[in-house]
Order: sequence, then C-alpha cells, then structure tokens
Amino acid sequence: MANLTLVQSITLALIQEMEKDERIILLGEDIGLNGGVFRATEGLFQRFGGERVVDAPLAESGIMGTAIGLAMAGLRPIPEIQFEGFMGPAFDQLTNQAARFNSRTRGGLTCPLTLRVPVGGGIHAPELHSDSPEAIYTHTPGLKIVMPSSPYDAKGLLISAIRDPNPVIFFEPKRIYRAFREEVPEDEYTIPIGEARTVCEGEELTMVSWGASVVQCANAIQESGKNIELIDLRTINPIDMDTIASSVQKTGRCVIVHEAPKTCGLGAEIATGIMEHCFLNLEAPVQRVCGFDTIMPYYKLELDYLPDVERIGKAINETLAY
Amino acid sequence: MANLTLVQSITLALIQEMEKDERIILLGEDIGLNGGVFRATEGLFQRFGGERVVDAPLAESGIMGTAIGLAMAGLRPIPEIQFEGFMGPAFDQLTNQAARFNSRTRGGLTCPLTLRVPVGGGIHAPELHSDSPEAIYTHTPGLKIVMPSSPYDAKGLLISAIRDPNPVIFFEPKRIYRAFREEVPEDEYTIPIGEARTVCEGEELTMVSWGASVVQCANAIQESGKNIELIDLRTINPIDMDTIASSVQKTGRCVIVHEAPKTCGLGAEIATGIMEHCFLNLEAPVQRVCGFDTIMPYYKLELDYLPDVERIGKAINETLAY
Amino acid sequence: MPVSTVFETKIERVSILDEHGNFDSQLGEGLIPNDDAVAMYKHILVCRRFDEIAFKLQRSGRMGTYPENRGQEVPSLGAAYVLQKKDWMVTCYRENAGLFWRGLPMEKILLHWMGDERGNHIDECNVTPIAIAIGSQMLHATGLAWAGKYRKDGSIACTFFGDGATSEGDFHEAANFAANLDIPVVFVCQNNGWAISTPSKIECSAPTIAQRGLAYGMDCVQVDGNDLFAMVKVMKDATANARENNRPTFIEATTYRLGDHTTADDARRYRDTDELAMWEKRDPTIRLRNYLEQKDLWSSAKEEEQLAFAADLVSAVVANAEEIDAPTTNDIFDSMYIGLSSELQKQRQTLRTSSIGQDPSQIAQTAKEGVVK
Amino acid sequence: MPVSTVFETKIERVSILDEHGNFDSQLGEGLIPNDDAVAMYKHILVCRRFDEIAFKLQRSGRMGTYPENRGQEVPSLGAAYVLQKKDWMVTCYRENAGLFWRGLPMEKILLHWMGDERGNHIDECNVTPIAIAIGSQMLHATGLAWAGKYRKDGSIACTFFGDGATSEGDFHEAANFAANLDIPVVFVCQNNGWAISTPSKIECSAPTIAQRGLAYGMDCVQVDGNDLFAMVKVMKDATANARENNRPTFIEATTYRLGDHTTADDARRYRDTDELAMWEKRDPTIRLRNYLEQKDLWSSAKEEEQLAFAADLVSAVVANAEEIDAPTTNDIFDSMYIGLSSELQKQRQTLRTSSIGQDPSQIAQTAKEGVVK
Ligand SMILES: Cc1ncc(C[n+]2csc(CCOP(=O)(O)OP(=O)(O)O)c2C)c(N)n1
Ligand SMILES: Cc1ncc(C[n+]2csc(CCOP(=O)(O)OP(=O)(O)O)c2C)c(N)n1
Ligand SMILES: [Mg+2]
Ligand SMILES: [Mg+2]
Repeated sequence: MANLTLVQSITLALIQEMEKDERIILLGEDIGLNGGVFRATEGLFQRFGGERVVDAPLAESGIMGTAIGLAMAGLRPIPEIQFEGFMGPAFDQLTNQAARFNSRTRGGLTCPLTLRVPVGGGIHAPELHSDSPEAIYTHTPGLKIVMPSSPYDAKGLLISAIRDPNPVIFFEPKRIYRAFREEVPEDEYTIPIGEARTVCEGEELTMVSWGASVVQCANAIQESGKNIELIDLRTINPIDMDTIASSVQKTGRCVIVHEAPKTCGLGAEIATGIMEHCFLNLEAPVQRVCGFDTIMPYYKLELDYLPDVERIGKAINETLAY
Repeated sequence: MANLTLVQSITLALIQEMEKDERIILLGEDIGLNGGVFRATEGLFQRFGGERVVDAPLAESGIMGTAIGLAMAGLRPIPEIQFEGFMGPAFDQLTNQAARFNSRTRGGLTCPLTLRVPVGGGIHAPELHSDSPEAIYTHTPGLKIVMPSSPYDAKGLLISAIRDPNPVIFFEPKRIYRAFREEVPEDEYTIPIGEARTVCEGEELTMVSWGASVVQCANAIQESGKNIELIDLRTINPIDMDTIASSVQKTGRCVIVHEAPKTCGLGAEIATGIMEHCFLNLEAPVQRVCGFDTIMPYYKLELDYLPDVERIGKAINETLAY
Repeated sequence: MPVSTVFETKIERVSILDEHGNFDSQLGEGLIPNDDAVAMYKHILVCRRFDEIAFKLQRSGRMGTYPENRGQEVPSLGAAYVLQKKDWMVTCYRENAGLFWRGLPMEKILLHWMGDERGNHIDECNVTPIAIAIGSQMLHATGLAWAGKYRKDGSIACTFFGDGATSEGDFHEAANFAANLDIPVVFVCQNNGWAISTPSKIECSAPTIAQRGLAYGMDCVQVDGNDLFAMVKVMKDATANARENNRPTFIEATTYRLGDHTTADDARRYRDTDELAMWEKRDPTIRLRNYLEQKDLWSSAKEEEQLAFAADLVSAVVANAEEIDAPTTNDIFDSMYIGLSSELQKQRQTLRTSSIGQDPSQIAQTAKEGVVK
Repeated sequence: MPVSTVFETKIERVSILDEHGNFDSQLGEGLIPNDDAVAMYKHILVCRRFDEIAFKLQRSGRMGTYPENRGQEVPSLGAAYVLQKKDWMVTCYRENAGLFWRGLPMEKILLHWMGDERGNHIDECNVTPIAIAIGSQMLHATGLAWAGKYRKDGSIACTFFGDGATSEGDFHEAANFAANLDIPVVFVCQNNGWAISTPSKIECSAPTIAQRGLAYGMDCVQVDGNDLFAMVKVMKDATANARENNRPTFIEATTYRLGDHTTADDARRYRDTDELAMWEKRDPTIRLRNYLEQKDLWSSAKEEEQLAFAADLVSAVVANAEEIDAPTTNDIFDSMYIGLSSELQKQRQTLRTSSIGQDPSQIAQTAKEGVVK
C-alpha cells in the first residue's frame, strides 16, 4: 500500500501493466523525457525506453490514427491527448475510425486502445484546457468511457481499460490529480468497467456525479446534513443505470451534477433514464446542476461556471422540498 | 409560387440571397461546375462565377477554417460539407473555433457563417453517409442548428440562417431532398430560428421530431387513428421548449422520434426538458423511438435501424395505454 | 554569405514501358519474369470484367453505389506484386486489382458495395477494409507499419490514396509521423487527375504531387502509373528503403480513371471528352498486351480464352455474393463491442429504444389503474 | 527517357546581420532607415521588460500561465514593420513584439493571460486573439486573406506559428488552400527548436522546415529569425508576392526561445545548457545594439534611458491591467450569441441550470402539498 495522489496512481498502473505486457506502447506529446505536462508518465521513458514511450509530433489526429493502426496490428497502444480541448483534431479518427472498426469489419479488426485525456476545469488554465466533452463521446457508439474520482479507482479502472478489448477513453479529472491522497494497493486489482460506486448511502435523495465533481458533491452533502446517497458513475459509457435506478426507486429524488454544459449533456441522459426506470417512484423532477450552456469561461470566471457546494446545496433543498 | 422539392427550395434560397448580398460566397467540394453531389448548387457556378462558388480542396477542416476567416473579415460564407459523416475532420474548427470566436473575443470578432450539411439515413448510401450527429453540435454552445422537414420551411429557414449573425449549421435531411414537392413562394420569407412548428394539433399525445423522421411520424399518426399533436422542431438549437411544454401540459404524454443513437441523443434533452417543465402533467414516461446505440449499419440493414411507422406506432400505443 | 542554399533536390519520373510501346531494357529487363507478366495481364482482364459486372449490378438495382476501377489497375497491382505476405496493404476503393492479387476474395468487395459489413471481414490477408472517409486510412498504415518495426518482424505497410486525399490533414500527419519516427510505410498516391469533379490542380497546384513528400524529407518519386514495369521498379526501391532503413517513400503514380467517379456520378458534367480519349490510348492493358504479344507470350486466342475464363469467374463471384444469407438485425449489435452492455442486450432483444420498453415491469402498470407515488 | 527529372528546386537561407556582426550591405543597405532601426531596437527593449514583468506576475500569483517571448522578438517585429494597416496579422502566442508594434495595447495581452476574455477584444488593429489551439489560426489567416482578395481591397494576411504547429493537419490544409486557390497569405514559421519538450526533429525531420512549402508549390525561404534585416527583407519579398500575384510564401525563421516553454514548464528537464548558451550569444538584441552603436545611433546612455522608459511603461501597463473591474458572471452569457435565447436568458438571470428552477411556477408546488396528476 502506498499513499498516492490520483496522478501517481495512474503512473503506477501504467508501470505495472507495461512490465507485464510488452504490447503496451505509449505515445503522446511530451510524454517522454518530460514525463508529460502533468507528469503522469514521469520516469517511464527512462524505465521503458524510447521505443515504448514515444514523444509524438504535435498532431492529435496523428496520435489517434497511428494508435488505431498499432492496435489493429495487435499491440495495446495508450495514446495521450494533452488536454481534452485538443481532442478536436482527433475527433474524426476517434469517432469515425476507432469506434467503428470492430463494427464495420464485423469483428475482423479490433481497436484495443486506451486513450488517456486530462479533463475538466478548476485549475486556472488557459482557454481550451478546462472542458468536459464526455457526453459527445457517450453519444458515439463503439467507445467505452471511464472517469475515476479517486486514486484507488484510478488504478483499478486504468488497468481494466488497458485490458479491455475495445477502445476506451480514460478521462483524468485534472482538478483532483493532486488534490488528495489515498491508500492504493501495490498489488494489481481491477475495477469493472460499467459499475458505478455508491460513495455513501442515503434515503432522502440520490445524487449522481463523476470525476472532480464528486468531491464537490460530497462536500455539499456534508454541509446539507441530509441523508443523501451519492453515486460516482466511474464509467460514463455504458452508464450503470441499474445502480442509479435502484437508488432512485428508494429515494424518489435525484440531483445530477456535472461540469459540462447542460443541453444534451450526460445529465439529460441520466435524467431520462431515471424517468424510464423510476417514473412511478419519482417524487420530484430530477435536477441538473451543471455548466451553463456557454463556453467554459477563462479562469477569472471559471468558478462561477463550475457547479459548487452552494449551487448543489440549493438543488438539494429544492428537490427535497418539492 | 412554384412546386418545388426540398433541394430545389434550397437552391432557390441560395440564388435569391446571393443576388441580394455580395458578401455571400459558397465553398465546398464539387459545388461548382458539378453543382454539388446532390445538385443543391446546380447552376450557381454558371450564374455567379468561380469567385463566389468555389470548388474547395478535399479538406473539411480547411473548408471550415477558411470560412471562419472569411466570416471574420465581414463576408457571409456558406461552406458545404458533402455528407455529415465528413464533419469529423471539421469538428475542431467548427466547435472550438467557429462556435467560440464571439465569446472568446467578447464580441470583438464574429462568425456569421452558414454550414450546409446533408444529414441522415435512408438513401442506400455507403458507410458514413447516413449519420445524425445533431446532438453533438447541440451540446456545443455557440452554434445554432436548423433542420427543415419540408420545402417551404427549407427556404425560409435557410434565409434566416444566412442572415443570422451567429454560426449556424443548416442540416439538410437527404432522405427527403426529393421525396415530395410543396408550393414555395417566389418571394422571400423567413422562418424564425428557434420556433418549432405544430404540424397537426391533437389532444391525446404529443409527438416531437425533426428532419426526415417528421414524415415517418405523420404516417404513423395517420395509421394510428389517434388524436396526436405533432411538433416539428425545425430548430434544434435552441430547442423551442415552450412549444413542446405547452403541448405536453395539454396532452400529458409524449413520444420523441429521431434517427440518431439513443444515449445522449437530443431525445434525452427533450425528455428531460419535459420532466422539468411538465412534471406534474406527465401521465406516462416520455418515450424515445430512435436509432439504437450502435453504428448506423450499412444499407442492407439501415431500415432496421431507422425509426419506422411500426416502431413509432408501438410507442404511441404503449404511451397511451400507460 | 547573405544568401546560401540550404536544400537542393529534384524529383524523378520513372517510365519503362510507355504508351508507345517503348521498353527501357536497362531498367526493365528481368524486372518481371515472363510468367508473372502474363499472370498479371490475365489478372487485369479479370478485374476489368469484375468492374464491368459490378457497374451493371448497380445499374440494375442489385448493388449500391460502386466506384469503377477501370484504367487504374496498375499501381495497386504492381505494389501487391512486390509486397510480402506479412506486409499490410491499406487501400481506399480503387485498388481491386491489387487486393484480388493479394488474395482478397472478390465477393468481399461486392458485399461491401451491397451494403453489407461482412464484406469488410477479411481473414485472408493483411488488408484493411475499403476506406470511405477520404484520407482516413493512411494513419492506420503508419500505425500498422510502426507495429511491425516495434516487433521487428520485418513487415511494412503500403497505403493507397487519391490525389484528392492528399489535401486532407490526415495525409500530412501520416506522412509526417512516418518520416520523423522512421516508420516503414510506402505511400502511393494514385493521381488520376480528378477528385470527383475537382481537377487535381485544385488539390495540389505544385508541378508534381510527388513533391508533397519533400515536406517530410522523404524520398519521393513520380511514376507512370499505367506502366506495370515502372510501378514494380519504384515499389521495389520503396520497399527496400522501408525494410532496410525504416524509411517511408512517397510515390506519385500518374494514372486516370476511365469511368465516372462512381455510379452516382456523371463525369460528362465536368470532364473533357478529349482528355478521356487521350487517356484511353494510355490504357495500361494496351501496352501490356502489345509487350506480351511482341514477346510471343500472348495471342488473340489466349485473350479470348482468358476473357471467357474471366466471365465465368466473375459470374461465380456474383452468385456467391448474392447467395449469402441476408444479414440479421442482430448483426447490428453483435460486433458493436467485444462484450455487449446490458443496455445493448436489451436493445438487441427488444429491438426497442423506447422508454416504456426499458422497464417491462412498468408497462403493465398504467396511471389509469390508479398508480400512487 | 526512362528516368526524367520532373521537378528541381533549392531553398535559400537569407542572413544580413549575423551574430558576429557581419552586415551584408548589398542586401541590407537602405533596407531599414536608421530611425526605424532605432525605434525597433527600443521597442524590443520594451518587449523584454514586458516579458520579464509578465513572468514575475505569474510567479507572484497575479497572473496565470505565461509563455515567455524572450529571444524570439525579431520575426514578428520584422513582419509587423513590413505589413500594412489593412492587412491581418494572425498570431499564436510568441508574437508580442510584432503585435505591440502594430498597435495592440499591451494590457490586452496581460488580460488574456490573467484569464480574462476581454484581452481578446481588439478594436485597434487587424489582429486575431492569441491562439491557444496549436495550428488552428493559420486557416483563419487563409480565410482573411481570401476575403481581401475577393473584395479586391489589397489586403493580405500574415500568420505566425511554431515548428510544432507544422505537424498539425490544419497547417497543411491552410497552406494547400492558399497555394491552390491563389490566396495572398504569408506563412511565418518561428522555428525555435522546440515544441514544449519535443525537439523540432520530431516535428519535422527534413533538413529544413522551409521545404514544407515545396509540397504546395509555394515559394519558400529560410531566414535567420534573429536578424531583423533579413526578416524585413524576406517579408518585403513575400508581401510583394502576395499583393502582386496573390501568391502565398512560406518563411522559416530560425530562432530560439531563451526561456521555458511557459511558466508551467521547466526546460532544464529536456534541454542542454550548452544549447541555451550558444543561442544566448545569438540573441537578436546583441547584434542589433552593436550595429546601432557602430553607426553611432546608440549608446549606453540611450540604453539606460530606454530601459528606464520601458520600466515605467510596463508598470503603467500592469497597473491598467490590474485595475480593470473584475468581469461579471453576466459576461459568461452576454457574448455567447448575438442575441440570447430564452433558455440562456433564464440561465443568466437565475445562474441556475437545475430543473426545478426552470419552471418557477412549479417550485412552489410540492408533492407533499398534494399534487394530483
Ligand atoms: C472525408 C471525406 N470527404 C469527402 C468525401 C466524399 N468523396 C468521396 S470520393 C471523393 C473524391 C476523392 O478523390 P481522390 O482522393 O482523388 O480519389 P479518387 O476518387 O479520384 O480515386 C470525395 C470528395 C469522402 N468520402 N470523405
Ligand atoms: C492542438 C493543441 N495541441 C496541444 C497543445 C499543447 N501545447 C501548447 S504549446 C505546445 C507546443 C507548441 O510548439 P510550437 O508550435 O513549436 O510553438 P512554440 O511554443 O515553440 O513557440 C503544445 C504541444 C495545444 N495548445 N494545442
Ligand atoms: Mg483522384
Ligand atoms: Mg517551437
């Protein structure tokens, strides 16, 4: 056991999997000698050499597209996109190629790759360094999507993602890369993709969130003093509706919290799923506390944009009072 | 008045606006001498010359990105992407640049452009020629999105889109480009962006759809013999929740029909919006009849994928019986 | 020195058997053994028949859109002839001749254009399926070749694309990765003069497309793409460069599509008949047949025999493609993921996406039956 | 002729005032009037001061991430000197010197890095805001220049980007559009040897980056990017080519960033101190000052005076930037669209996205108060 931050836990998972599986090769901008701009690949170049930890040219479509080729050839590439705001140039290769190969070849060619991407706001970064595009990729059949909210989950989920035979996006909530430490076992363990985690149990209301917002939710719950069940999605696609539905069938009320803009965000899908599964149990409309339908502002205003304890608290109160 | 198909109505709108406004310049693949692969720009090259109707290199990001420059310089470019499946390479310029310029410059630079894109399935086309990505762009603040379902609306909406000072995606449902004709006034008229159209009124159930699916819905309603209100969204972003909510407050039941995959599709947003606005009026959960959470199959199976009269009919019956 | 030269280069064009029947024996002699030349000529006749029949299948409503390959057989065939079994061939959609030579069952291509993904399930040889998204496949080739280098298994990749495709950013990134990371790929641009209706000058206004490769410090060469000997020659050089030095090469093969862009296109709208007539004279089959006849390796009798053989073969291929059982709706789901989620299983079972169907236990209950929250 | 040459070219490097003080009078004489040379030297001193203070603002927590410009002043300054008012300058983030010369208020740049979009609202001159997405801005330059050509107003565009940016597909598309559609853009690549920690050989392994332009049949040239005279010379040629022939030019300006990539970076992790030391000797200010002093246009006294002036100026700029009222939450909404939708108006008013807030009439009602469906 070691007391690790989330980013350290990611590095540990990478090291352990790379030692076991020679098919793993990392590629991305500045991941080599520099160890990545967040130091997630710190020391890996020195440990595994330049053949397995490859500084790529500054070209996200190139990183994604060559990773597809590497994967189809039977390797297990782990491409990194430096920030989620730079997934744009890789969008076509990711959604129209990686996500579709298995389906369009009816299983003939597969794309077992894990795309690592730091995600989300709250770190005082420049433009395009603070977005939350997970809903876009959830609307893209063929991808799996994972986003841990703790060091423990990060390691277990990353190992699952690497071993998954499908293309997986592993989103890393950069706001909590170093926000806190947790005991992370040295030994390998996996956390199944597709299973949400009930962070704390409660009877009055269900709260659903993922990534860095889980921390905000936990704080808001504590401040509210209410008896609230918090579900950390962990896997974003496929969504674990069973866990959510069981909870809402019990509580009858739900608040969903995410950083991305409201309209067509993941909150809409979950709220609709709840209506589908728990219509007769619902005592109040499901509420969404999320980003506004605007561009994520530059950092002077970013805290106005991100769901915080106050906004979450209001939603709790209103939903309970309904 | 002329009796026109949807695609002819688009051509007419382009001609009339181009004659009025010298700032309009068209760019896209094969839109010149060839008149576009769907002939939407037929005759325009001959009429307006190669300076205003420009055959672009085969590069969607280039088309989108140069259109942004043209727009920022004060022109009114109308770029065309040949099929929605090829928006991928333009994704970054569209979502991270066009959509953001006004916001990131706090109004200093604007992007008044209209991106025309044929969309949707049902025409027996090859791979990547049949998708429905509207939800992805609806989740992108900064864009407006329009999709007509009739020749009359096509002209009025296209003129509005061209004159709108914001970047607008004008999706053209290719399945009904030539499916039927309608009287289209010679004179100019506009249809406001943001206003849905109530195709037919009804009391028992509200049905919401857009694009080519509106035709399927109308047929299903007729077959059902029920008293159903059909709303054609026409504008996809911003969604006209007022019209939808008033209708559902009256009917208490709703079925949403779209071609795109279910998860994180626009149906989820509308269903959630209905829960938000009509929670106390809802007599049944809102239903979604839409594409499966799979890649749109090649054409041998495409009709299995697309919502049809039978699937819509089932949803009507179940929702009414609930 | 205020102005100094920091880079100097030239690009060469290779031609061995030209359209006038000239054969350069210095470069050409022994390049292709006679038997192989005959076999490849026979193969092209089969491909021509395939193309003709595929076109007719579309016209008679038995198949969807189809892009004729006629006139462009040589670049992919010459490449396939040189490539090894372990290599990858990563193509677009005008490389039937090379793919069939490599062993791709012909019905797979028909199935693809019949709107059936099973046409893309290829176990027979290392080839990727038809790439519909222009420009998308070259990066995969770079990745596949990279894997070969990483594994040190001696395999390389060869990718094909049109003149239009070189306008896409992905082309640039594929070539740049290959050059800078020393990846053994051969890039073959089939410059057929047009990208649908767009003349290649709008795609690349430089004197040659070959010089695209200079941007990456890559070896580049132009070749007469209707000349099988020249194509084999440049491919031999390029594959050696890849195998021995892990270096990519850019080959511009100048050729022409003698048909429309696809069956959905009408090239008369934008293309001169004179231009077409000129290129019909440069048809690769004419010069190859003359060459073989001069060497007494071919005759009218053999031609007729082979045409009959081709007709029978293609008939059988069509029959195979048309006799395959229709795909089932389940196919939409079954290869979406390796391992279906419970939601997708539900959609597969019920063929429903609708809300009420989601939770069958709730369908029974109705508000009218007196539901209490 | 089996093998013929179809393209031949060379790339030249222009240098007028080199790091050893050599001045080529044939090319350089009269190129920059003395007054202008002095003014530009003075300007660079201001920019250096700005850079230094910006760095300190970040370190003391008064500003976010900042990319030092130190060492790279010449390419953008030389370009801005040659460009006309009606032209567009489309930059990345290491072109402060050129932008300030052009008239961009210096506090705008500080505001940007202070996380305030108002820094991007520029009315003073035709420049686009700092481009964070590498490679994204060049297409805008091509579009802006295209508009000038369409309107026949004689304006052109000049765009700046790094060596790393030339790896992006968008660079390729921007250059290809410009070349094939005859659009008057000047592409200036500031090759500073590094893209964060990635050496430029991984971005472009060709002998020069200038040859990227050969792919498009574009005029291309390499220039000593720390030599103001050479930069002005190649910009004059390039802008003439654009204005007179609607032709783009690709300029590779070799230079070096003397600082870290940004304040978030530590270049010691990946960069040789020897390399840095070598480039410190090539600092553009050194040779320019020597040149001016030799011509008796500059002195230590003037230097001191200008340094003091720069310090005062930059202090005032910082004060301006820091004194601006904090932005309000409304700003998030107000320029999202020209004309807010009713939904956005609601979000703006309530600062809420939550469901119940959507329909205030429903907030009052509660299930407990006995709602009947
Ligand atoms: C990304 C993308 N954009 C547009 C298209 C539509 N399209 C299909 S083929 C084609 C022209 C391709 O030209 P080229 O690369 O020269 O190949 P050729 O057809 O001439 O063999 C276009 C524009 C596409 N399939 N993919
Ligand atoms: C599309 C994109 N990918 C990645 C980044 C992260 N990033 C910021 S600067 C930079 C390096 C840029 O190198 P170069 O173009 O040479 O410019 P320089 O910083 O050297 O001036 C990278 C990778 C980015 N901003 N945008
Ligand atoms: Mg072509
Ligand atoms: Mg650089």
